[in-house]
Amino acid sequence: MAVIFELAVQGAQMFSVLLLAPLLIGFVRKVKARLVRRQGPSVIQPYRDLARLMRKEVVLADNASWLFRVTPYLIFAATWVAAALVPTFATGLEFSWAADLIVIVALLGSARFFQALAGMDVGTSFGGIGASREVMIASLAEPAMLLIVFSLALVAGATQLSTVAAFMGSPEVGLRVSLGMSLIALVMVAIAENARIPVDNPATHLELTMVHEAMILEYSGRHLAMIELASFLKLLLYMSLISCVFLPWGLESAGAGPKSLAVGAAAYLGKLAVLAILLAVFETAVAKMRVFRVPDFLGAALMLALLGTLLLFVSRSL
Amino acid sequence: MNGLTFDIAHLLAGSLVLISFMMLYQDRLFALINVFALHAVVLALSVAWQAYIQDAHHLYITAAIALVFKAIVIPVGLHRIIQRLGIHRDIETAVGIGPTMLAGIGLVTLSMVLMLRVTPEADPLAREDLAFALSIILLGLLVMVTRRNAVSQVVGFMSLENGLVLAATGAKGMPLVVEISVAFSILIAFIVIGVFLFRIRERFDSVDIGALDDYRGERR
Amino acid sequence: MSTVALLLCGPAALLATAILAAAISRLAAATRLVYGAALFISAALLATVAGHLAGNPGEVSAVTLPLGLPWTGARFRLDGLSAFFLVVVNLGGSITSLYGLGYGRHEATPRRVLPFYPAFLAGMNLVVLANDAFSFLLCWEFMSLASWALVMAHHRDEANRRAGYIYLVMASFGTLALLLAFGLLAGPAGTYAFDAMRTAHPGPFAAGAVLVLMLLGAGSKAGLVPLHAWLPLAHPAAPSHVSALMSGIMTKVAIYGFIRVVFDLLGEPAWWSGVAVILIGGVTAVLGILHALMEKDLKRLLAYSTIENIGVIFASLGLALAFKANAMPSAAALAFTAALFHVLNHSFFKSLLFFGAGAVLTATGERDMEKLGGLIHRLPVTSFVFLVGCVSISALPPFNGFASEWLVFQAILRSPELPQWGLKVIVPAVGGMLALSAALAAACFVKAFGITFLGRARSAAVERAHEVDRWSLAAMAVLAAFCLLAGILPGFVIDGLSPVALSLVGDRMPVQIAEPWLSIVPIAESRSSYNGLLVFAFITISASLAAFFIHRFASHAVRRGIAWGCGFVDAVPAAQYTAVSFAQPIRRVFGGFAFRARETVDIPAPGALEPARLKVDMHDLAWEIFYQPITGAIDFATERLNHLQFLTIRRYLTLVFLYLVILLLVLALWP
Amino acid sequence: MSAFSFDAVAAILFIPAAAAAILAALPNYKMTALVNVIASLLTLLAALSLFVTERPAPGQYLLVDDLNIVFIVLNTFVGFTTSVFSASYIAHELDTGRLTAPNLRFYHAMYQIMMFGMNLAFVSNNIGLMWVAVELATLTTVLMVGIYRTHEALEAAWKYFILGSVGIALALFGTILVYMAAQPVVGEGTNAMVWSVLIEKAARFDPALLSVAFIFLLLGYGTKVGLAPLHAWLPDAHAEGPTPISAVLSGLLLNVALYALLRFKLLLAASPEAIGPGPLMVTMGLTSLIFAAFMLYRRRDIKRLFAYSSIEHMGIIVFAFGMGGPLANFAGLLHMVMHSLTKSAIFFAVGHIAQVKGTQRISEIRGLTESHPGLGWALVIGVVAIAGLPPLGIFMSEFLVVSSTFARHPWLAIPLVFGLLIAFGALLLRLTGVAFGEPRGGMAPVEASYVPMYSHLALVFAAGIYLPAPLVAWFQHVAGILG
Repeated sequence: MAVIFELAVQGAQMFSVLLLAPLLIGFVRKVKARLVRRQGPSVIQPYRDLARLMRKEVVLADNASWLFRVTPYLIFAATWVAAALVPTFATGLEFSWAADLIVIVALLGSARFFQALAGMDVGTSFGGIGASREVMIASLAEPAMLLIVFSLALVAGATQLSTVAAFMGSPEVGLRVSLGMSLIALVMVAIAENARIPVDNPATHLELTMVHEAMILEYSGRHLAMIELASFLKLLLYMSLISCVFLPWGLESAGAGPKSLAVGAAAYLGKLAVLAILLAVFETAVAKMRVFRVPDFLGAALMLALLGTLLLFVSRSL
Repeated sequence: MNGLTFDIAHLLAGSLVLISFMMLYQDRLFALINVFALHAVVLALSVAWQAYIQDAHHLYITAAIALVFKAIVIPVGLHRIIQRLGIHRDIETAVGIGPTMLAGIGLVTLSMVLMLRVTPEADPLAREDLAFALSIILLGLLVMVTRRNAVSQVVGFMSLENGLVLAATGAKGMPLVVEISVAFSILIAFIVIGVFLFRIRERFDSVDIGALDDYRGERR
Repeated sequence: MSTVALLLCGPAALLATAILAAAISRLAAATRLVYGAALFISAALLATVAGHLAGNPGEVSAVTLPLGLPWTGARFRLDGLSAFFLVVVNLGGSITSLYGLGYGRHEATPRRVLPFYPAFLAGMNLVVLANDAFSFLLCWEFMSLASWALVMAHHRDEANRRAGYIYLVMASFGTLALLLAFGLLAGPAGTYAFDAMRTAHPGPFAAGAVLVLMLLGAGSKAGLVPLHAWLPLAHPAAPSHVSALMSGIMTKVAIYGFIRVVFDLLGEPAWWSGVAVILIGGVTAVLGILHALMEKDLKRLLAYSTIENIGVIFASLGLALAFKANAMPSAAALAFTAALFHVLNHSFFKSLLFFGAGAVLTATGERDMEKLGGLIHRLPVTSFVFLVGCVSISALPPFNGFASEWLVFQAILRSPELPQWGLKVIVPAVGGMLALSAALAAACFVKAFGITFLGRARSAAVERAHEVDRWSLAAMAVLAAFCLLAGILPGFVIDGLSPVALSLVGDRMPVQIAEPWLSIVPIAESRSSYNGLLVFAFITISASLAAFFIHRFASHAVRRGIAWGCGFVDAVPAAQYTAVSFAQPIRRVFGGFAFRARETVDIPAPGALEPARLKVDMHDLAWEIFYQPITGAIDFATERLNHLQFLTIRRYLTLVFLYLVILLLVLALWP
Repeated sequence: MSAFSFDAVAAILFIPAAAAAILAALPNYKMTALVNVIASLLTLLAALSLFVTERPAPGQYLLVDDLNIVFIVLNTFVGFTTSVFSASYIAHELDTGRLTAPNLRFYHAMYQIMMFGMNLAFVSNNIGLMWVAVELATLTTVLMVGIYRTHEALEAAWKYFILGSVGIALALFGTILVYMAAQPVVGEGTNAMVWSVLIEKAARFDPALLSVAFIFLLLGYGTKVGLAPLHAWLPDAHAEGPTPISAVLSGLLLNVALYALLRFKLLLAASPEAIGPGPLMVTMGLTSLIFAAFMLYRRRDIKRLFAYSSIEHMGIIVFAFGMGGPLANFAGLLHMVMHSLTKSAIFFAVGHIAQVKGTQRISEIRGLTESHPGLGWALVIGVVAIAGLPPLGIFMSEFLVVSSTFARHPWLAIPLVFGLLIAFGALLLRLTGVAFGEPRGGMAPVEASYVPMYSHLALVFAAGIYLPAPLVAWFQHVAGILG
């Protein structure tokens, strides 16, 4: 009985993230639009876009290979699994132990790997640009991410997200400079990974500075839909990651009753909303930077993360 | 052994050293050869003396060889070679006379020091003779390395070998002395003939000269 | 007949095969015969070891033959460590021989390959079994010699000759270093048997010296920076299946030597030894992969990435040393197991990738990626398995590369418990370096696969290419399967490694097979866990779910058209992104300090017709800092000394004379 | 029994002497090569019979003991194989007209005299006699080096002659000094030159005299060994003489001089206050090793290259004996035997190469493994062996020398290893050029048997893998004698 219930909770999370992701994007876009005094499309516009893409035919370049056609599903699957393993409204889900934070990062890594390959498949210059820049960004973002994981593991003594979240929720954490640094670093990494301003601009084409869009330039129809959905999921994933690690309030263990789970869900939605608004504000406030400033940006994240780790030794005198 | 015999042996050996110094001093070939002839004569005397005091009669042969072969035949031969090669005018020291003499003195002292470390209960005559022989050998080598001309190198070598003979005869009852002196005379004859045949002034050109210019092709 | 004696028959048979091969190498059937024999023998050896492990893994069997050093005899011994490396060697050996059955037929001069190939295999087997210093070094150098002969197989190419030369010089440098190390371990009495060395513990200074010498000796063979210079020259120079052996297996044998001496013979390590090894490992990993990223020769790229993986392994071994020195056996076991696991994994995917490179070479005759591209259409199977290899080596789940690197990171996460501040601070930094190298590896293999197999064909050679023979494909498929299996069922491997860890660091990782759902839990489930099987299952399920959903409810329509590319149409395939241009952003970021890279753009005056040029000059710092000064010094010395060949007789006499006088002076001044 | 065994020793000396006389007299020069081979074979058999027969008591002039029997057998064996090689080599020289029939008779006679001299040097129990024998061997080789009568050959011979004679003189003076040191103790007369007598009473000799004596002997015989800086004659003599002579020079004559040195080292070691021979030998060994290693790089003549490598190896051997101790001495003996075999094999190969390619210039020989596989691979094996790589014999000796040295005096092992590495680099560089790459030079097949060459290499290979127990016991015993 309990097992079935937990499986149900796990399933609920899997599909809720799938459903929530476009909504989150729609919300962010809406907020951004309002911030610049535009009406903006409705919040559910992303669903409409996806549906329309699904209906459209796929236009494939002549020399697109099988890899090009498989990749969208792989990207989607990897991202979805990763997103499903991050605690959103409840910790200790049935399968949460199948992967810890490092695995989740690596899953996103595989998604990126195939995306970069797909970008190079057709053999246009844009694909190459996108791919080469993407891997460059990733090569800096991933170490930063790992160092963040490292300092979290130092504090919580685990890389298992449920444990980390539970620990961060517990009172003995207190306020720590190093944790603040890790938070900033994590935010920077999240921005880079999700191709948001100032690293990349999700809403542009025909710009020599574009990264993510350049890679998926050749995609259309359902393939594009898959990739878009994957990127939505990714944003959701990072937000839930931040919220479950740094704002772990209201998280319940999966064993708890439906009522407390409902509370957890509400709390989760609240956090998402807050983060979405912050993101929107930030994106409207700053300008996109040159591609070759990005390394400095991420280098700063890397340094912050390392600094956080070392500070931790001092503060803990481990 | 009584003092007189000892003194005579000592005198002869010492005068050999002196004559070696005279060789160092010469810078003309003819003069050098003449001095060498003198050297050989004195050697013959000293060998004979040794033969007398050790009454080892075979040593007289050695003395005779020294006298006939080294003091007469070789010098004459060398004279002719020099005339053939037409090098009798050469000033042929590689190092100046002065430094050479200084080096010679240094060498003699060195050999003295070395031999005085020998425990005194060894036969004193042998000891003295050894000291002189060693210095004669070293001086002979010095002549060889400070002279440009093959002929004078030969002379140096022969004086070196005189030192050997002196030592050998000084060693009481040493076997094979005669054989050795004969062997050496033959050796020297070979050298002289070699000089004569190959018209050797100083040296041939070396063979591997081409390798002097390095070849970058095989550099790593 | 003891197990080890049984195992020794294998190398003997291989050597016999080598001699036979030398005799019959003119025959047409020779290729098939030799590789078949090698395959059979390696498989037999593998089976024997497997049987031994299945039966009684802990059991040690030794034998002494009346060969080698007279009073020591040639001693051979089979224990957990050597058994594991025997598995690595013979698994690689048998699969390589399988590949060779097909690939060998394209060999232009089989007479220069066939005799040495079995000898090389035999050498590696014997090194792993040797149990005294003399036999060890003899087999070690024999291995180098055989591989040198294989590198010289295509000797008409000047570059190969140079590679072979540098390789053998570096190899004998390493051997001499090992020789000195063993000299210290053996002591003045000259007890060269490993058993004796094990019991006699050297003093701290001697132990330090031995460690340094081992880093020089084994490190030069494994390719640690800065001793790596020969590796990217020699490995690609050999025929591809030999490159696979050298990169995938021989470097592992070098690591075996390091482990055998430092963990087994040397006794208790000092904590700073851990620091040294960890740092060198981290630097090696990063520099190796950066070099790989800058390469455009496929096989050299692979060779450089070998250097990176060696770095990862050494860093992990260094961690194990540090933990061992601080009496933290469980953590040491974790790091040590991670290292061995990565050894196994690297032997899988590096062999796979070199096989792929070999297939490309046979299909197109090209190693230069700038002349390849679009091969995915021509070589469907090869490209698929190569892709598997790329994913595995890039440490992406659910493949095996990720499993072992994950374990390494878990080991790094235990470093805060170390008492020494130096380690506390260094290990996280090195962890960052390893993460960096992993990410760069992903970048590197995106480039390798993307430029070689994707995009449009860059040369006519590609147009003519067609899929390679079945043997090669079979070999590559087997390796790809291993990569996946080791990735989704890591628990079995880890448990298989536990006896080794137990015998060398005094503890083992918790039993993994017992875990629910076959997930791996290094310390505790609440702390960290990973389940490759589930991740793999989830990805496949959700991917197929999505596919099913789409094909059920969405449109199926597909229209082929010319590439969109924002309306720009690249006229010629040459206009595609090249390997060099792909690496440019990363070169921009790291090139400055890693290679002193300088980019100069000269743009012609407006209206001028000649193209603008981007010129990049990079320097291999290891080469410039370490090797060129040495060769320069040797040149200088030879230059000076060479004059002594051309003196006159008088001058030579002067030498003799002076020497005599000096000696006499010494005597005169003698007390 | 003892009568026969004495015959064995006598035979070793008599056969070459007689053969020399016959060869000198033999009118038909075609026969000479054959006679030469047969004589060498007989000598070898006589030497081997020394193992089975009991040895004569040490006499005033002759002595057979554990130390020299090794040398004798090695000497006669290499002498035999070289004579076989020389037969084919000389035939070719006749065809090309570099040598004439009278030359040939002279050459073979000289060959046997040289063998006689070397054997005499080994069996002599009298330091004076030993000196005479060594010089005899030297002078004969001088004549053979000059046999081609070319400008270079004559110069080489002359250089050899002059430096050799000075060496002779120095060695003689050393011998005289030893006699003088012995004479007060042993008494006048021949006894004071009998080695087996000297070694017993050496403890009571005058140490200062002995020290001076050793210095002269070291320089005198060291000149023959070819230790730097006394080596000057060696490279040219090897390069310009006929190749069989180069083989004999490197493989045997150097050993003869070395053997003499060893005898006197023992004598000196027996007298405690005298100067220790060890440090001197170690210094000279290291000097020669490192010097020769550097000299290897710029060589253009292939025979001169390997001549320098002989200097290098003599350095290693002298170093090993200088280190002393059971391990190092064992290594030294082994190294000496292995070097003789390997180096002579290499010179056989080089001889064939020079004949087919018509040149000795390294730069004009390329791709041998392709144009002449048998020859090329033999050269590769030989160089690999001489460079001290396994699984060949020299690896074992170098292993022992280096490891034992490093355990005892680490700071001595560093320059040793350095020199080894430098030399290896040079040899391999030249080998890569000569054996690999586009074939260049003459392509004509070799019409000569590879048997001597490959038999040597086979022996070296076998020794690297497996040393028979009796041989080991023997070497260990001798190493013990050498202290």
